Amino acid sequence: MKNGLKEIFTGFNSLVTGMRITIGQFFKPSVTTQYPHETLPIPARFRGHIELVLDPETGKAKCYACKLCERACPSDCILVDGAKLEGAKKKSVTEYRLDFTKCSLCGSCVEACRDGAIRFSRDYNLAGFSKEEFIMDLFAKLEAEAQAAGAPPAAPDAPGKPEPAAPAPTQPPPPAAAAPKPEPPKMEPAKVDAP
Amino acid sequence: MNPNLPPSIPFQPVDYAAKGCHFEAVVAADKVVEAAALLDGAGFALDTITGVDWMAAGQMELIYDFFRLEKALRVAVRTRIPRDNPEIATISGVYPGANWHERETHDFFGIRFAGHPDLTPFLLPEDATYHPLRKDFVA
Amino acid sequence: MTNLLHILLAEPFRLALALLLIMSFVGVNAAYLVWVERKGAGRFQRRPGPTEVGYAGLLQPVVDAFKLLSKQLILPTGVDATLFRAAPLLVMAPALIGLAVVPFSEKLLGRDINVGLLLIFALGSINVMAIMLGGWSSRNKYAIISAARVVSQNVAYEIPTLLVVITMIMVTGSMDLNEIVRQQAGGFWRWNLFRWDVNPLAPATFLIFYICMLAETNRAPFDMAEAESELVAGAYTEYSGMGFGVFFMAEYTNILLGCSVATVLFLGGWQSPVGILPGLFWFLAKMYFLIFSVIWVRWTFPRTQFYGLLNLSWKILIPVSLLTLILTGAMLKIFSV
Amino acid sequence: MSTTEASPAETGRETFVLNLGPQHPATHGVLRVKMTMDGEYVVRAEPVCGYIHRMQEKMGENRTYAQFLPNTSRIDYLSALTYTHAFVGAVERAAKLQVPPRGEYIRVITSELNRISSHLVWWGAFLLDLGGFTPLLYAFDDREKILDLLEGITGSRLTYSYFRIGGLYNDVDEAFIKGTREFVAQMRPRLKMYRSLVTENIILRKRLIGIGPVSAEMCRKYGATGPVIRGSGVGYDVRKIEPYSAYAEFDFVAPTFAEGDSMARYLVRMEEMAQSLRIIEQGLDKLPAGPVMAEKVPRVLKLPAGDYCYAVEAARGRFAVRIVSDGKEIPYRVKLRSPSLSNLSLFEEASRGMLLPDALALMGSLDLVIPDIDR
Repeated sequence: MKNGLKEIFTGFNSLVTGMRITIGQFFKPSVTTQYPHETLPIPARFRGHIELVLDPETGKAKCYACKLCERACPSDCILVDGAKLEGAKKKSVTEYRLDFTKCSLCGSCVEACRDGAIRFSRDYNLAGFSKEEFIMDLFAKLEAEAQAAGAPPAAPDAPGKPEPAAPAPTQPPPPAAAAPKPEPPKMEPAKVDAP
Repeated sequence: MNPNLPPSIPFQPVDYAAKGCHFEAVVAADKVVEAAALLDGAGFALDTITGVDWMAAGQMELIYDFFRLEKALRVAVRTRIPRDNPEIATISGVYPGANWHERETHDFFGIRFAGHPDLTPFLLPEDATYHPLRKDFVA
Repeated sequence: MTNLLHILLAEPFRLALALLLIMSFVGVNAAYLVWVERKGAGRFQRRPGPTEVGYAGLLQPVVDAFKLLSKQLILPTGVDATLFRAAPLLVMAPALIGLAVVPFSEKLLGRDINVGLLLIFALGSINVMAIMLGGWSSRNKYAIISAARVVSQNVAYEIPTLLVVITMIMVTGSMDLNEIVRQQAGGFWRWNLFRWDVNPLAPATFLIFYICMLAETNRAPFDMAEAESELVAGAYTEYSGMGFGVFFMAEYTNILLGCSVATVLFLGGWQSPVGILPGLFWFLAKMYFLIFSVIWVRWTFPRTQFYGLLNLSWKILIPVSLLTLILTGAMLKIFSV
Repeated sequence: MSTTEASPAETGRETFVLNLGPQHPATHGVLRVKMTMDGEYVVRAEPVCGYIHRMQEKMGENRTYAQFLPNTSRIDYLSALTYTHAFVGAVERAAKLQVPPRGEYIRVITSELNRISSHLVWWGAFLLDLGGFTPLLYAFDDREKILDLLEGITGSRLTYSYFRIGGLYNDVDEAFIKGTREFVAQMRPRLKMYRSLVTENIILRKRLIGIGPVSAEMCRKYGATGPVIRGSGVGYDVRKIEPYSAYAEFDFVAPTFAEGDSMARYLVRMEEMAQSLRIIEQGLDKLPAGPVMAEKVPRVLKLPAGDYCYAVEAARGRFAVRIVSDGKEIPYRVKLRSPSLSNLSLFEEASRGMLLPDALALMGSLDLVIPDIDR
């Protein structure tokens, strides 16, 4: 009987405590972010899908098609091809396709790259109507970016020139409202010789 | 020899730092149930059952892992059975927890566990007739 | 003009008008209680709740209603079609009728009958049977388990509810809701909640009534019948569109009715505690405060087990309510004769 | 097993089969439990697994050690780091790689953060099973802070792939250390709040105390580990019994409760969160300087032939990896010993004769992650 009464008392007390806690939370500001009206900052090391890096000196891709990324990829989703241009010492990339449908965003490719020729993009709003839209032609995308940036001439006076197209991975992201995502370039379904 | 181990199983010490296991015993396939019962009596818990397909040698290996709950003592019991007729007695009578591990091993390797209560596919689809971890498996 | 008004306010027009008003009130009320519930849940969980449709999501109930109305009413194969269709209506009707006798203010009530309380509790049990019918006729295992639970739950809360109500009838000497309210005039210390003189355990009586009301309306923490983590949606599993919508409306209507009765019985109904503002305002204020507390409780506690409710009922609620009944009887005998 | 199942003819009572899942709110994923019921009493509950089986072990035989690494984050997605830890641990053991102390410390700190986040998800989801919705969102609020911290250093919120064979993907930054300290300071009062809001709540106590008892012997027979066995009075914790990584240098206890009921398992996890906070704090205090990656990790890694085990204490119990190598670049066999599978395997026996809601409370208290069972 005594224990029973004690249990009733402590039990009731625990209920009152619970209600006191929730009403306390009721009057505190909410902790959520109203996406898509507002967005959170993307951390510097964010692992998005990959993209090629533009060499600011040449206005071309840094990548010279060594295929290390292709080999590092656990899912066989990267296809790189390169050719040796006339008069060039190294090969340069002519085709770079990412089959994003298979990519697991592990980042092995970026890690494998020795010259920082690929990096993580900051795209995360990826949506599409067909599978083919996610077979990304990164080379064409880079070319388009270079074009859009006004095909920078090999500027001799640009050691400290900021990168024109996309913010460097270490910079904070642009304010969400200011940068609506550009329409992804139309891509043909790539002929990836996947197994 | 470690005093916690049943003496009738031929346990050999293993370098823990290099292998992650303290003792190992290779036994004949028909001694596995006996070994499991002895280990059960000695207070071991069942860790897992691993199958390995040694196709070149024409054998299937089964590794039964056990561990003690109150101290670092991991032992493995290994046995090999012919690959063309992989059959071995179940230890699910000793360790009920072996039921699922054996079903899984049956799924993956096609090893039949004689006396197992229910060898229907566990992780594979219910109509699966293939055994994907066999080395000659082609998807 | 006055003649017309007299005709309109005479029976049976008055009753028809009252029912019409109640139905529209209940409809809007249920829709916006969903909004309040969602907003409230949001606040309790530190998130904003609905925000997208209209200002602060205020049009959300409208959109939801349209959605529910536009959905097909699916009649699953093998259900008992008559019972399956009748169940939502049977759930809704008693609550609506019950509201007809609730005095929203001194003048604003559907019908002033002297056994209003009896009417409400007599019809109140139909709603349990209707949920059971819905679950039973659905031909769904979850729904049938839920149907069984509703009835077993009923055994738990009905007895303490009635014991408490009898206590209150003894205190007030009336079953006329308006009369009960009139007796509580003159400040909040005159509310039945604080009638220590005749019922020394009055707050406990209120608490028991409140708990039973939660159980009666199948609200958390006593929502075992719809227990979404066990029984998917319980008795409502097979209902689609407005069939489901009516069950939902009935739930809120029952809460409304339960809180109204609690307001009338314990919190002085439309009586103003401080003497200003009209009675309707005070009634609604008290009732909505109670409804808010129901929401508050829901978003605070986990669900009980049904044997938990039975234990609570038979080991605590029934003995305590019997005790109050006897005490009240004794007090009345000693002091008021 | 089937022999103990009481047939309707014996009891004179009719039973029916209730399918819980594969899509059911209580199973948290695609697990199906085929329940033979007598009214609301469970006669037999048979879990049917394999709905998200991905054959991770076969994938392991098809790719290099480094390439398999991202997969380990995807087995138990709630405690991805500990799973990666077991795999890289096994490879390092075989390749005789010595991870620098800073690397090991960061592994411990991040693993413990991961454990807290995993327990928070369990806590919220468990309360959801019990019909309380609000705690889930409080738990997710706190978990969000952990995910932000881990995302800051790993770049990913769930499938971290942060550990590398021989060390870490990259070093932690000052922001992480500062943020983690802040998190630890914030989390302690939150745990107190959880205790008054939920743990002491009479409804919860009535639902958990004495419900779903699992004996230590049953745990041993089924190989159940982690909070399940620690809730049955056995202090088995891989971090204590077979200390790996830098755990031997930390002062913490493996909380044990003897009752064996759902409440004991609940309390173990709640207490574990507090202990993890202690470990994280110590780790940050003692964090050594230096590199995070072992020197001379070969680009093409070939393990000497043989077989290698490595076990860690994941959030759900003992997770062990066994790698059988034949000396090539890709493993010959990768065995993943998942704790959830062993923990779930006792459900059939433990749930017999229980009421449906209690059986679901028991299942929730086992803390299942279905991809971990199905692999």
